[in-house]
Amino acid sequence: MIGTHYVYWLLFALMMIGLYVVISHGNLLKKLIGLTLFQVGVFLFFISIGKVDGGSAPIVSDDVETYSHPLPQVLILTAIVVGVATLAVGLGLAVRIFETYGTVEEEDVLERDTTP
Amino acid sequence: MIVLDIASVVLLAAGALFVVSGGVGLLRFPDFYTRVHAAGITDSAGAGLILLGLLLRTPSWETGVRLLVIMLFLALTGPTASYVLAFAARRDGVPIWREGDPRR
Amino acid sequence: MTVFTLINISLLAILVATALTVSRLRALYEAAMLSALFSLVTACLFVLLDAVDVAFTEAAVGVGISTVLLLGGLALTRSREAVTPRRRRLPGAAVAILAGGTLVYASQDLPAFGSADSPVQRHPLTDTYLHQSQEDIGIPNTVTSVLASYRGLDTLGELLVVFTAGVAVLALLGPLAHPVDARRRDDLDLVDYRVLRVISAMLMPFILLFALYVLFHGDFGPGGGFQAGVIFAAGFVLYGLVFGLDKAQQVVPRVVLWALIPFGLLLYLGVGVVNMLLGGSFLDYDTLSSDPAAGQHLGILLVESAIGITVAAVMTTVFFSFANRRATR
Amino acid sequence: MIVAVMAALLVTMVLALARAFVGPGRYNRILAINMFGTKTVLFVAVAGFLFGRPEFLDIGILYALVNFVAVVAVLRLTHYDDDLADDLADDLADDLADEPATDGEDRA
Repeated sequence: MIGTHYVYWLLFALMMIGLYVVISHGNLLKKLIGLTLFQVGVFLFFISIGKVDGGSAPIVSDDVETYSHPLPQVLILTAIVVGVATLAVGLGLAVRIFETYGTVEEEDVLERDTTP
Repeated sequence: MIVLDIASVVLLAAGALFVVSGGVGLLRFPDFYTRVHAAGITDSAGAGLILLGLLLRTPSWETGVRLLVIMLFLALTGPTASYVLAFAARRDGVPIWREGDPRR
Repeated sequence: MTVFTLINISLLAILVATALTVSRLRALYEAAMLSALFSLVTACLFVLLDAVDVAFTEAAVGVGISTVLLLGGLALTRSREAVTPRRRRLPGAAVAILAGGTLVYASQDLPAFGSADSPVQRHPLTDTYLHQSQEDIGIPNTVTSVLASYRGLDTLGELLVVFTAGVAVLALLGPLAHPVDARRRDDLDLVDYRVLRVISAMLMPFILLFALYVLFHGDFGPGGGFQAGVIFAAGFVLYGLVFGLDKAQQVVPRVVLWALIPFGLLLYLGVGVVNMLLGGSFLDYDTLSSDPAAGQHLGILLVESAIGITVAAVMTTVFFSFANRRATR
Repeated sequence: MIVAVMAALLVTMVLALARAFVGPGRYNRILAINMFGTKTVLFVAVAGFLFGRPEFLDIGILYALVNFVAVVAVLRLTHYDDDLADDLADDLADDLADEPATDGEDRA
């Protein structure tokens, strides 16, 4: 079990570190960094499922027999670019929140909203 | 062919030695400026020797060209980055270590 | 223990250690720098796991773009995080442990890592993508053929998301978002660094040439529209960082960039519509030429170029929006 | 031989990583990250030869380039940090206010 599943477990640990940062930390920018960590864990998980022992990159060549699966790679390739695009939107929102409230700490923002 | 193999092994070994010693230096040297020197060694000498060693083993000329391009890029960007970093650190007043100071 | 396993474990350990450190650092500039290191390690792992195209994208995006954006965002806000109070740690830790435990429990049903007879590998599509594609489309890089041809509609959707994100950032931070304050800050142009300027000026043509090479070589090796677009953007970012925003915006005026954002998307849609007009179905490139394989080549080239244009324009616009915000605030 | 080079690279990566974690300060970290970046270039090159498909060296070219962009970005964008003094004062206030409430283990 350990010999065959260690990759998945380490990647789950990575995802959970990201999830913890997203939930526990109050700073909006730190949350975005945590989201990136989580995201990378998911990306690596997808790619590791497509990997074959002794396989090679799915670029066809005469002297290669086994290839890893190309489909997860396609999905993740586009997801990475979409990920950075959403990161940019998140950062834009954080910057606007800072300009309006003078802080990017979640609790301070909430406090400002609830006290008239 | 055997000459090429031996030359390649020698170059790779020398490169690996430079890389590791630079890494140790990065960790052990007392201040930022000396560490720039250690990191510079791995970027220029270490990387250059390893890439040269690999160049002697290339199966095709296309791979060789790519290795040469990587060497060119590293030779341009590595020293520039070291220089700019040291320059900026000096301007920001990162202190210089002298004999007898504590490590930082 | 094979060599592969050892390298894999070391890289994964480095990755988890970096993630832990990033999560504990309260100085956010440092955290952002370490996240650049994080994505370098990720890219290495992608190479190791045979995903060369993904490694290409991750390196360009993770190090070249998202680090720059994070640093730019931090420069506009606070770069120091408040201490996380204890009462907030518990819920996060509880959720993380519960979710992690569930995942580990569920992972017992996963096929062994690297096994060749897992459902993923045995699915009939695998054969289609790896072998049939050589006759259908005839390009060696199966990732490109799946991305641009077999799953062209999916990729169109992804491009639409990138487009929307670009528009959203423009709406949030662009010049229309709020009236520009006339007081300009002194732009710190790295002017003192002559070596840096000379070297960057020397590198610029190579970067753009390399981006074009990546775009057109995507059929045969790692590369394609997404990667090329991001490399173009990284080139412009470097130019803007070294020579100042004003100069960068003289080279690529904002209006041109704004026009290019929808242009790529429309080109992609246009290829699909032309296919329909020629009697095929949407994004069926066979119709573009009398020889289906040649049609596929042409279609993939057009679509990849369209992706490259939109991605490059969006990424550059986003960077300029953040940087301009700083200059005018 | 190539395996030995790979081992040397991994060891160096760990050493650079330690420096990036310890710091102190931005410059030490960015130096370590820059060095880590060149090691990844070499990693890609060596891994290509190790696993028998050295034709994917394009990635190495990209790493060399992007690494440079990251260094320039850090220098340029953190120079902007003219409220560094402000930050430090703030940090001190944080420490004073929160020290009793936290166990201090989250300050890496």
